[in-house]
Amino acid sequence: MTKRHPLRALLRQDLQRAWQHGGQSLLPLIFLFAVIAMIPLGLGPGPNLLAMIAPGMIWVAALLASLLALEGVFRPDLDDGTLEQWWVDDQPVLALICIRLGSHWLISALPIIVATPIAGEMLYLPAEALGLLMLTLLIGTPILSLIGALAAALTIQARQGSALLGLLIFPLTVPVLIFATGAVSAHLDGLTARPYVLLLISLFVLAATLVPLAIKKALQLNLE
Amino acid sequence: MDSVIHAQQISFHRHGERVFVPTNVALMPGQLCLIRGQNGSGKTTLLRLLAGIVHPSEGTIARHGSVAFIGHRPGVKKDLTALDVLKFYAEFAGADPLYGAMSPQAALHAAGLARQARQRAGQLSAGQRQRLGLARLLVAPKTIWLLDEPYTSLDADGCAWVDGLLDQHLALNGSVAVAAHVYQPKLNAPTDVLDVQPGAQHA
Amino acid sequence: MIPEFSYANYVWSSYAIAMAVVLWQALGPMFKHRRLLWQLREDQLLEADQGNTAKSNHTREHA
Amino acid sequence: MWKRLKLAFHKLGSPPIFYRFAQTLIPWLWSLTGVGLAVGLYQALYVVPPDYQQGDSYRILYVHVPAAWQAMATYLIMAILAIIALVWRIRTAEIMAMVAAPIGAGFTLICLVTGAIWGEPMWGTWWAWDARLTSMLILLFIYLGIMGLYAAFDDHRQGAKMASVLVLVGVVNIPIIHFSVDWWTTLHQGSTINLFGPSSMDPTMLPPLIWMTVAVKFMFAAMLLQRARNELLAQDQRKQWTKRLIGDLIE
Repeated sequence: MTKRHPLRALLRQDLQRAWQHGGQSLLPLIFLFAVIAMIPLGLGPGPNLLAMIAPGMIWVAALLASLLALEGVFRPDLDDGTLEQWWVDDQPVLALICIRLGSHWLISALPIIVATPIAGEMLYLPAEALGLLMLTLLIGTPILSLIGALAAALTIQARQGSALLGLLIFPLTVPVLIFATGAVSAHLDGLTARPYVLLLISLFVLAATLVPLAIKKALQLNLE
Repeated sequence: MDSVIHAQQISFHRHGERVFVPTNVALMPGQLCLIRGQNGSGKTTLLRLLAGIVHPSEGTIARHGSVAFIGHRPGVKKDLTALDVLKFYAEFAGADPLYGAMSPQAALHAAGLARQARQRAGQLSAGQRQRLGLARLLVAPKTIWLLDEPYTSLDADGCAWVDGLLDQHLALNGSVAVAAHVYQPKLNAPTDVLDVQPGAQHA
Repeated sequence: MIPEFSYANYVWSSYAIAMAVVLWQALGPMFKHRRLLWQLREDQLLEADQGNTAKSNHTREHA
Repeated sequence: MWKRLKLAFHKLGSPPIFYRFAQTLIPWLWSLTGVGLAVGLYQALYVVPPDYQQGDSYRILYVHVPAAWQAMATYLIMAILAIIALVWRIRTAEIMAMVAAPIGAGFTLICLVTGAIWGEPMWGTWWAWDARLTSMLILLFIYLGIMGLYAAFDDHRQGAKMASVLVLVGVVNIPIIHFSVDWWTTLHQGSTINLFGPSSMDPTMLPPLIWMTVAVKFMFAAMLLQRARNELLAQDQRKQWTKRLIGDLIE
């Protein structure tokens, strides 16, 4: 084995470790359902009210759940000395960061998207909104992963980093939340959701081009 | 022969102050450079500069050849088995075609960890983890080895094993820079000594 | 002297709050600056003092 | 020209020179602020007549609007300083970027509170999810995040660099947030009464606004230099130049 495949190696390792951790990797999903279950308990089980707020609530729960897995994105790698290896011998750092973000999304966000029908059922989400809600999650959660990973990279060495994470992330994710839930409610009102989805896609493109650069800079500052 | 690493008057500034006095490094093929200095004199920073992990605040570095860097923290994921750690590095870093790469199993054997192959790295002792980190040099060999305190937590056997590794690599015209402050490597090859001076205040 | 505004309470309270925030933002750093200088001066005097006593101890030992 | 500018830049980057520069400039800036505020407040409270629709409550605009402008301008200035700090690693720029955040947060707070007070007689409620108020609230959170991140590092310079990266991410994000919140309010409220818009401002109402805005700019500059001077002094307690400075003060 002489040729190197750093991207493949990292992806394989990330997935392998997630698999080994088993239940721990599913914590965000469990947390999501815990939040979903709290909502009727707080607001009463009336189907009309729940159906009305279901899309927004599922999105807010997904946002909160995405916070949980962030501790593990870069910090363990910095602590055990594997992160600095990314910078040795002309490794493609930016691509490695993208791989890490991708595997993080696969592990923490994809299960949530897959489980949305169940969450929707628990909140009486109208059936015609489900597909669109899942689509917005599919486009929107990668943006959450990007912003979240940046905040994680910035707070690796900070005191009480995890408490800061929320404060850093929430203001930046406002547009995602607005466009995603806007799409669903426009659809339920009988309007077209197209502009919202397109805006969400352009947000994703913007975030995907700029945020990895910022993450690289932040990680580099951590290594100094 | 040309040097594989040629650094001219490099230094690194932290908080506006030099970590160490600007230093020249010329590492030749088949040569070992022993980097000495007190605690906090900047040995680690110098090695990280040579590896390209941080960029020099002043001076220039030219590298000709593939680089392996083993830092303070050996770069071993505690939740992977010893075998998986080496498999990962074989694929992640790849091997320089100039040198023969060992299989992960063979490297574990050479490092004296054959029986620990299926153990999680977190369950290994500090010395065993250090050996595992160094075994990366066998599965993903590179021309230039930059080793930060490789003898840390190793017993006499382990130190001798590292000396052997270094000798073998130097004999193949590889180059090594080692930061060590207690144990001095006992080698056949010529050893060059570089003393790192802690930086003076930068006005 | 004070004009009789309609909505006077709203107008005056918003001006007052704005003024309070501004004063807090202006005076806080001013006091902090004084405190810093004072503290640094004290540190320095203390240091100089220590140097002197150390020296005098030294001479005493020799004597 | 460029070279001279660069030289001046680097000179200002040296802490003792910057400290002395700030020292001499601060009283002047405060005096100018005082003049501007005196004229502006006099005009705003005594000269301009009441509005035929809103009565006197529109006078809140003369603090609300300059504060809102300064809240946004501060972010822009902070972003420019953050770029200078990250690219050229000039320390005084780093410090000024960081101390700009609490000042910006202060103006944002003024804007929010006066907006809420204005809303009470107009909307009949203290808080409305109006687009501008909502964006300002988010801006306040961004400011707090930057301050929090900076404060969470024992190593001030490391903290400043991390927070500078965050500042730059925010600079891309803030227009998007603004736009999205705008969209959101039009979606959920139909058409709101446009209270804060400069829609139909009588020209006689303009001069106090200009005076107040200019006064606030000087105020900001004074506050910025004040805080930067403190931060520099606090960080450099053990450095030669502070010792010399204190030595001069003792004599």
